Amino acid sequence: MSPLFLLLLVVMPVGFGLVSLALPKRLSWFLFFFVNILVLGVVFKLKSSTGLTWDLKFNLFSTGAVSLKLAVTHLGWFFLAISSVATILFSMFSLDFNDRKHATFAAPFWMILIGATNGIFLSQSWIAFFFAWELMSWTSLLIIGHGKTPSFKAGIYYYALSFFGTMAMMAGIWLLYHRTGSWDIATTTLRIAADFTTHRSFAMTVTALFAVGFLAKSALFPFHMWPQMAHAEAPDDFSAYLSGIMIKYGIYGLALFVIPVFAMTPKGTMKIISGVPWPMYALAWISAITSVIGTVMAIFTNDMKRLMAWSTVANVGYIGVALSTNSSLGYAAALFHTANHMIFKGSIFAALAAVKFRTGEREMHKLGGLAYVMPITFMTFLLGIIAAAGIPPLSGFNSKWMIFQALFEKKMVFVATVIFFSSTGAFLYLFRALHTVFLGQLSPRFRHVKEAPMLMSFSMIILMILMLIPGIFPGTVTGFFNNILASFGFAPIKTTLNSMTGSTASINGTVIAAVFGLAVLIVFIMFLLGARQHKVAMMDNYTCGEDPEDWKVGPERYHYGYDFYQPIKPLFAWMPLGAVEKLYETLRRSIERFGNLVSSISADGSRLGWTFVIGILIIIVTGVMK
Amino acid sequence: MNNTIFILGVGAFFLMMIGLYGVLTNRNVFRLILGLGLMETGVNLFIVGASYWKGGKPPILGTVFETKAVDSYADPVPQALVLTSIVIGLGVTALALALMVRLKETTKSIDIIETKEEEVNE
Amino acid sequence: MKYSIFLIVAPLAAAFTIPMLGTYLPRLSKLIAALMLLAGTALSAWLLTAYKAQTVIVIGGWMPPFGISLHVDLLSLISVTAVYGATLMATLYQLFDGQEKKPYFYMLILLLTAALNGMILTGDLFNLFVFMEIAGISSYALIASGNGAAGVRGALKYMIVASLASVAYLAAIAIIYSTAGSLNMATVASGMRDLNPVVGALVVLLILASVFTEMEIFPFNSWVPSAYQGAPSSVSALLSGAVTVAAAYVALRMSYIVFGQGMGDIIRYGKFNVTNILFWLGVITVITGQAAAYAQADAKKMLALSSVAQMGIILFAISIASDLAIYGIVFAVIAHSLSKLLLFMVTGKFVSASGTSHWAKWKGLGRENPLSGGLFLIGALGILGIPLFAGFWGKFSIIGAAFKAPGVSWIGVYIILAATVVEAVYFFRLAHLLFEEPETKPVSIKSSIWFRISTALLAAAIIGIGVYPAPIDKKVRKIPTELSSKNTEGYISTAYRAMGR
Amino acid sequence: MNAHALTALKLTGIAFGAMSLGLLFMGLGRIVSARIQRRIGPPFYQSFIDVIKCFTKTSITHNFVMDLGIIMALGGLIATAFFVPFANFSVLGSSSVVIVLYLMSIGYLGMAMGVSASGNPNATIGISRALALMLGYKIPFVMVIMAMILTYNSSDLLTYALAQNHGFGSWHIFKYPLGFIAVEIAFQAMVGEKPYDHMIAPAEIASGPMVELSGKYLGIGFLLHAVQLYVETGLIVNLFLGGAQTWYIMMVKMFAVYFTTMCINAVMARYRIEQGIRHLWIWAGSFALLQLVYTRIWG
Repeated sequence: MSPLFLLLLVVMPVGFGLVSLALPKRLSWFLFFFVNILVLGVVFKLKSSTGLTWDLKFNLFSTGAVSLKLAVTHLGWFFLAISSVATILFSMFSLDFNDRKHATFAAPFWMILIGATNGIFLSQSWIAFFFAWELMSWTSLLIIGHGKTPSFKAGIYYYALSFFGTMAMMAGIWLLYHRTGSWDIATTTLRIAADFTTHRSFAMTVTALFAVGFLAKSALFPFHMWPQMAHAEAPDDFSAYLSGIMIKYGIYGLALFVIPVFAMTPKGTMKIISGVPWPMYALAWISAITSVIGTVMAIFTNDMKRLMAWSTVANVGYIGVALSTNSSLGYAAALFHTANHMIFKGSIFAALAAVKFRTGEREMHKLGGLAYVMPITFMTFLLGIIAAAGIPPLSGFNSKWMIFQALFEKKMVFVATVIFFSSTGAFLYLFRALHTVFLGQLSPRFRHVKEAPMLMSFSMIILMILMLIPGIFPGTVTGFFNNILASFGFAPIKTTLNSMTGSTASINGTVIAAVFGLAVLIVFIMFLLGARQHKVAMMDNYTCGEDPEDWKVGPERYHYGYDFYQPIKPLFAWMPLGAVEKLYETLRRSIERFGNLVSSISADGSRLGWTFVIGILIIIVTGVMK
Repeated sequence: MNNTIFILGVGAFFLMMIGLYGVLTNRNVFRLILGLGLMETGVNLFIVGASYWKGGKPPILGTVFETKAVDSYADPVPQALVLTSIVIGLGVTALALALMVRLKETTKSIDIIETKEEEVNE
Repeated sequence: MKYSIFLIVAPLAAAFTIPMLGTYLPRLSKLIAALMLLAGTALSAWLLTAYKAQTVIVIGGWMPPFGISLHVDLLSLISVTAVYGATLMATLYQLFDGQEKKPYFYMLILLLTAALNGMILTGDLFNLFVFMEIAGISSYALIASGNGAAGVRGALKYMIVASLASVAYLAAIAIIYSTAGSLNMATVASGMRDLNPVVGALVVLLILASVFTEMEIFPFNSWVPSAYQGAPSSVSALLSGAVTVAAAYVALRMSYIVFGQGMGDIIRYGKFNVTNILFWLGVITVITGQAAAYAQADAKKMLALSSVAQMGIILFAISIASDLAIYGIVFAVIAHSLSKLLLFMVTGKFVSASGTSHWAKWKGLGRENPLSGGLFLIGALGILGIPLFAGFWGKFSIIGAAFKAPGVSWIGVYIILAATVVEAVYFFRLAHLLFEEPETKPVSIKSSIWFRISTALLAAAIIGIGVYPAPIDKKVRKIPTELSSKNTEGYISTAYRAMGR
Repeated sequence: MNAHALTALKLTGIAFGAMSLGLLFMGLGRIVSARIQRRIGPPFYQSFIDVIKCFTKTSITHNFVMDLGIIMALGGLIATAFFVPFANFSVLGSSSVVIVLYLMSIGYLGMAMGVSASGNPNATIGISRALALMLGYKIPFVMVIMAMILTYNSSDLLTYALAQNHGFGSWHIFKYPLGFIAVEIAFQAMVGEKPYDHMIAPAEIASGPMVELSGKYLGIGFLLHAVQLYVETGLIVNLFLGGAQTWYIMMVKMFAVYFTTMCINAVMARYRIEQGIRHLWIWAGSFALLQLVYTRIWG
């Protein structure tokens, strides 16, 4: 296997993207799909070539060589594989989604973004990582904005937070380089872990800087508000990618650098709380808070994409909690949930995109009853929310179960309680979305809505299968973990094709699925044995034969969807939700006010002399200052 | 310290300060230009003063002063500097006045403060 | 290297032919201006490639320190090339895409070029003053050459502040001359440390005040927004792409050679810490510049204030004074020059097409004219220091240098990094607005073939340096050694050798 | 006969056993409330009659989602019942409490889906209340379970049951007294009896989820409640009341739990929904939290 394939994974999508800037929209979407097939092919060809390295060193600074190093690691390949599998489905979905009416100019940038994604997962030097990271940032901003003013407002919010994190990361990279003289990720990780004994504050600073970068990208507290804007306003087909894959970069970063650093830190150098170093315990609570915020906000949101974005925030919270347990079980759980979330949230967003494609509505209470006209979309959404709620026998349960096992192992029961709260809250908002969009009364406006187009339906069917497989056979995904765990010095986890062993119990996905199947079969037979049922139109009962129209009650008004959880709203009134947003807004406004102040000085010609005099004073003051 | 140098120095300083005061307190372009002119004069005076020494002769060989010793000459460089600076000052002032006239023509005022949204240049 | 003198003399000579020819043969005079700049660019580029070692060029047979000498080193040649290139681009833009201008306009441009090159190459403090004044006068006139009151007012504002600066500079010269007895930079440099610290501090104060005025450092930059806004776009591009290059060069030369006798140490006069001044003013300028740019509704003012912020970063880097910082400065100056040229040229197109420089009214302009919109985006990415674009290497090395430097410069880095976020927001805000769906159909922009060629060249340069910085790197790597105080081949020793000492 | 088929047969038996036991409890429960209200009440087999009758009547449906949801609901709950040990016996060998907690949800989800596909707002309101209430009772319940997981380092229900087989004193009701109180309160809400019967709320929202169900759909609705009773009382018995060695003691203990609930149900009025959740959080929650803190620090 030639190392040039690694470069190809990055350069090829970028190149195709640049070429397709000049192509007509429709063609560029085909090219997009084509590129993804190629990427998937190359990724799976790379499967067995761990350690394959492509390195470009060039002397740039007087201080040393810059290295752009790409290599296949176990962790990187895992992320690469799941993301390219998901991407190809999303791209197949997009192919039909971007018809004449819906097409955006996103395809070229999306291709570049895929190149950047591959770059992030392949990078073994911080410079290469940073290059790919930045390339990903601004291309994704352009896609999220996609020429719409509200979308861009959301996108720039995302970008500002993300760029803030990127800048922190840049500082961290330099600090690392000055300390270790290397851009290499693995080397620096080892060195910085060792530094915790000798240069404690330095090591903390570096780790914190990287953590800020990764937290910002993965939307953990206090950066949790960007997904609800960006995911909601992005192109509908891109939201799946955004929520499925892009939010995982931060997770990848945490798993790549921050967590291994703490895991490798010599014992006794840091205060241990509940079996983990205190910064990780802090991360656990940050993640737990994130998941609670995500959950509560999702419960009271009326916009379906925004709701799912908050749900993504909550799920990232679970992943963060899992990572913070600093154990092989937790690390594996985080990876598992990452993979599952990629698929189930991807399919949820795909289903919502299909809904929006057919109806053009985003506010849930205006929809309703679409299950009766879009059954495949409905089934995708249903399986998606079952997986998201962590109900067996779908994939989400297995990873959530593993997260709990990791928490039990470290006796982090309070965090576990908080996570369980979010997990229960998930039923509330997920069911709300299911009901309000797909169940209840079908509005006459949407009576003639058709099922999503063929390719869209096809990719959704595959997504459904992908949600079922890890649920029934968790080993299909967990089988990859032991190599990854070993590469970071974690003990392996016990897992077979159908079962997983945790700290307090073991489960067998196949048995659960079989038992569930049996139970459903029993009930189905009972159902068949019962007397016949006949179909009745929905508005034909309950009003005892009266025509509901006489009371001015049409299906829309008969659909209970708006302000669904109003009765329990007072329960959450005490929570300072939105405080961070307010803080950011205040900050933004202060910058603007300060800027206006500064420019007002120069606008007024009569102050010109004064500025000069004040300037001289400032020079004097700064000159004599220590 | 020599009396003359003292007087020159203080004079230069005060000229500069008067000029600066003018620049700081006015928004009328003409007065601003006047203030700048005063400052420039002050600083020129300062340069000339800096090269003064009592009994220094004009640095010109074979003239009416008939001094042969180079030691007794006043330093010629500052004078050259001042000449240059005066010329430059003249140029700047002339340009400034021309700009002022343009300003008066276009806005009917010689106030430096922006009064309204102004037209823009491509 | 002896041809370096032509870098100053030739444009000066060409400038004075224009008023003579201009009345009768306006087209020829414009052609002369363009050809002159092209030749200058070629000459400076050739000199750059042929460069071997620092040289002092004695002018008029008067040996330094009495006569005026030119001092040619790698950094100055790079700066001169940048100035020429920028001027050429701006002139071509004005010639083919701007409003019709009288031949005098091109005379002023040539004059400005000559003055800027003089500022960069001269080895004499008073000569520097003269060139600064010439540059000043020609820029006032250029700024005022825009139609309407905005240009005149901008020019007047610039003139007032710059006159104060020149008074300060003259006063400093008087003090230096009366104490050190010479105005040759090398001589002054070796004498500066022996001065009474108070006098030394006073000199530094006055010179810095005037240099900062040219370099657009807060709060000496109160003229910047009005001047940039009022000037024709080609002139704004010149101010940003050429004048700042020269100003940054002068600031660097002053700090390292005249005040510091070679780069490296903290420059101190008694209790007066010059490095500290550079550091804090740099940081303050970045903060104020980015915040003010964020608050601007006028695109040209916004770009002007962004230049201010970039100069702040460069000043900050000057204060660090390490090899890596110099490296960063050169990259940052070049990237800034290229990107700002591109941005102002494209912005000029937008302004003339839409009739306003309020960017909020430019919705959809880029969607209608994807080429211009894309160029704006490339320029913005170049300024921002996004990897794979020219600005990255500069910003990246400056940050690295600051982290390596002892003392508190790491505070400044964090501030600058935070301010960069603001910068990203206002650039992307505008870059994306250009591609947003407008309510009414936006006007389409007509551009000449020269506009396309020159912007394409600029964009290619921005991306080229970003992707493949090695050619520039090869040159730039020698600069820190040249500026280093430890190096016996440094500026002062070269100058002294020329003096025969 | 191969082992898998045997297991399937056993499980089928458990399914029908659970349904019958639940129906029996429902009948007895009706008698209990009737006696408290000084009525005679129906015979104990009334629920069986009801269900059989329901299954023999023709019924109406609106769409396939309704059928799907109702089948999924009962199927999910029966699958949960398989995991609850009955008299120290679990067919599947393992009975992780986490599976029980999550698998139970598929029953709720199915029911919710089925009834909201009926398009009646009252049903949906009922479901929204049920889900909201879930937020109230699940948290205390889980906290108590976590206390047990801390003690035994196992999340297997069978482990807990077996650990209490050493006489009356080894019952968890004494080991985790605060936890038991918390779970008792939560249980009231879990089975949806007063003061937490927001979901049904007959006078308010016309029996909520049941409003559109007829014929076999309603029958399955009854069975749902029956299996739910089996699962939840079984959980409590296994968690706190010492499990059971024999099947009749198990049944008696399970009924005892249900009996308490019915007694409380008969004398209480209904909370408002947010009052109910707040009450659960404050009372059950704080007891559970105290129990968890105690166990975490000293347990």
